Amino acid sequence: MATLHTVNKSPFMTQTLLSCLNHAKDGDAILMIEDGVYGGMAGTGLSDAVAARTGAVKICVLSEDLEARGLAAERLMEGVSAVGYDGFVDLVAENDRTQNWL
Amino acid sequence: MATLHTVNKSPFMTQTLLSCLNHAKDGDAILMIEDGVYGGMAGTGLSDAVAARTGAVKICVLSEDLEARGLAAERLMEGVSAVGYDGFVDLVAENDRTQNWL
Amino acid sequence: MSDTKKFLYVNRKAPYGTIYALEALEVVLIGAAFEQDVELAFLDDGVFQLTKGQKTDGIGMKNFSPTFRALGDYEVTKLYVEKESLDERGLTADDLQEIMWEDEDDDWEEKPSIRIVSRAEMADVMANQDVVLSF
Amino acid sequence: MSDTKKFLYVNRKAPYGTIYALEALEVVLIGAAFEQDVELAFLDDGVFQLTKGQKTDGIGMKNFSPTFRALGDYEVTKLYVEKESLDERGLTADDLQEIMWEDEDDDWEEKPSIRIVSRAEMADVMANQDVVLSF
Amino acid sequence: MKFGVVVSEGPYTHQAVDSAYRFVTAAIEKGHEVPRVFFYHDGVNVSTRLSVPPQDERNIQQNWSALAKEHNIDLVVCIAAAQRRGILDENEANRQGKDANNIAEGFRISGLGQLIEMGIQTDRLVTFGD
Amino acid sequence: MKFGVVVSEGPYTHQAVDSAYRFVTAAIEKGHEVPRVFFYHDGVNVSTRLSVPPQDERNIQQNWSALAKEHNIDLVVCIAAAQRRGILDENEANRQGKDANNIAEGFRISGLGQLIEMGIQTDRLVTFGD
Repeated sequence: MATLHTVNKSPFMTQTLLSCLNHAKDGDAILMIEDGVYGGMAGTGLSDAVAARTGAVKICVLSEDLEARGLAAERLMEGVSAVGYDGFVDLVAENDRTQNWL
Repeated sequence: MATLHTVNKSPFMTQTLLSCLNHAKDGDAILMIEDGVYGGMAGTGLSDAVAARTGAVKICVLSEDLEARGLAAERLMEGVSAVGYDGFVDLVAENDRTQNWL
Repeated sequence: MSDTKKFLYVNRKAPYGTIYALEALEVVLIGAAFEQDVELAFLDDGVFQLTKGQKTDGIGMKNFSPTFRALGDYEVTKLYVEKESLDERGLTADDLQEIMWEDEDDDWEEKPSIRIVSRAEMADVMANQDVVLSF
Repeated sequence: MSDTKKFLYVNRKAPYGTIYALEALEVVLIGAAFEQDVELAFLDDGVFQLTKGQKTDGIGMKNFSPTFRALGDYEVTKLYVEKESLDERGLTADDLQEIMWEDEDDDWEEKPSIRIVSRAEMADVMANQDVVLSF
Repeated sequence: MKFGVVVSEGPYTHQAVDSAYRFVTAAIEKGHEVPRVFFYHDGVNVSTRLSVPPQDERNIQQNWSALAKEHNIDLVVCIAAAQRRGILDENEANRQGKDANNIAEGFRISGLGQLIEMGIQTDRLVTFGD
Repeated sequence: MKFGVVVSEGPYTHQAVDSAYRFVTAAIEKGHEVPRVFFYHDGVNVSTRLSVPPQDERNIQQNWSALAKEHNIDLVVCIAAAQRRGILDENEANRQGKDANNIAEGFRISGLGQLIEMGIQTDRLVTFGD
């Protein structure tokens, strides 16, 4: 009984990603989309907070949004993977519910 | 040559107030309006950051917005004062420019 | 899957600055007619929706906070409020409205609808749903 | 007051997630015709607007980042970018587009429009304006 | 599987409705069903047929109308949210004494009950908003 | 003093346009002039005459139209932002081949130059947005 969480806001401007990380349970998945994809970058002021959960929670970013913003997949931190819209659909189907952190 | 800064977002959800505090100069004024008024409350996780600037910067909250949200003026931290829309107008006129932190 | 689903309405935004809190409440009221299991979660700035003493004359908007007190009549009786969110904002349970419901299975005794929960308990509430609607 | 005013366009939001960055650029382009002193400030998530290599085919939106390179033709040649904002986001000047302008007073030499400034310098830029437009 | 989708923000201003469009397209391509998309909050503004985006940009309303027609998706616009924001169909315009309506083909105005019903009748619900 | 005002968010969804209304009213009461209000981004949606808010709520469009009439305020709606979002006057509707228009009395559609001009001609500029 796992949950897919989506986060669509920049973690540098809002508390949304942190709140999501604080409520996601082990075995859940988090997908960063839209301006949320910045949360997956390595070497930022927030990387440590995300890295602390990459073991217990599956953390992904939407590759189309990453590419639009000029960020190569190599910029992602270890333990964070890029998926396309088809992967987004699979994540929704695989998890029992979706919680969108707006 | 002073600036009036306005902040209309909750400091618990966004970085806007912090960014404004980081750029306001001594002698400037900051007016918190709309959801921004929560930034003037005493005893919150952010009160210290605001209190650190109350000497050098004039910090006000819009009383109509404070009242709407059920917060009595007594909840404001020391050094932060409530003004009405007429006070808002005066602040705009008294300062040389207005910068709205959206 | 049973005929009844568990619906959670997640409220994370302050009232009045944006319309989400008001329009969320409109969904809750309509949804009550569908006889599903309904719970409300208030965390982050959502806890500000429940403060008492809201007076909106000065901003020309409708004060919708009394509607929360009517939720009991719609059999919406579980309003989870996160303690950590209150703490960070310098709020306590005393700053929130009293919202009661009458328990027909317990001689119509009045009981509080607001339940202050820890962040870990809130995560449990969230993980125990069929449908999560976020506002 | 002189006939010419100093206009600052403040960009604090990332591109594509919302339209503010694009519609700010539309104001800058129109404003250039008015022969005012124009400067642009990029801080907080606004610095993301200037990253190179943006490819928007996958999201079906127009890539407007090349427009920044045309600003020099409109005599918009001062793009202040805050170093602290870059640092916090793990970005360096190398991650940003090269944006040049030709200085007609200096034998049309190509000069960079982007000026990386400290937070304190950004505060000085902001305090030196007649009109501040925020996006 | 059956997916229900909620769109909570307006066109062009937020990416939410673009993300929703691509998600729905991808879901259908993978063999899932998307019987209904519900437009709430500023999402109702997606349904105006009076929008005239620049020629080099996507036409969000037309893309949704076309997708709905091709895959038989029920595009429901919340009536309460629509009234506040000035989205009307012919019936509503008449009923409210307004001299014009602006809803596009493929969208229909209905109540919030359609959102709850979608939550009950689908296997997953995904919201795109701000 | 002369104040210019920019409204950047839509009606009902964000408080910005309500704050702007109260600010303009207070400024005029104190003897200042507000020659123009410029509606940009989703702010253009304030100008639709098709809005039907609940009877116990404020009517934002009507309040602005009345205020503008009383104090001779030029309410300018940005044409580029309006076209994307489906706000049209009669001329624009004809020019774009649309069968309806929706702009309310007291608002006029014009270019972004009006925003710059307002910045040049007023003593202070205040933006209400998100």
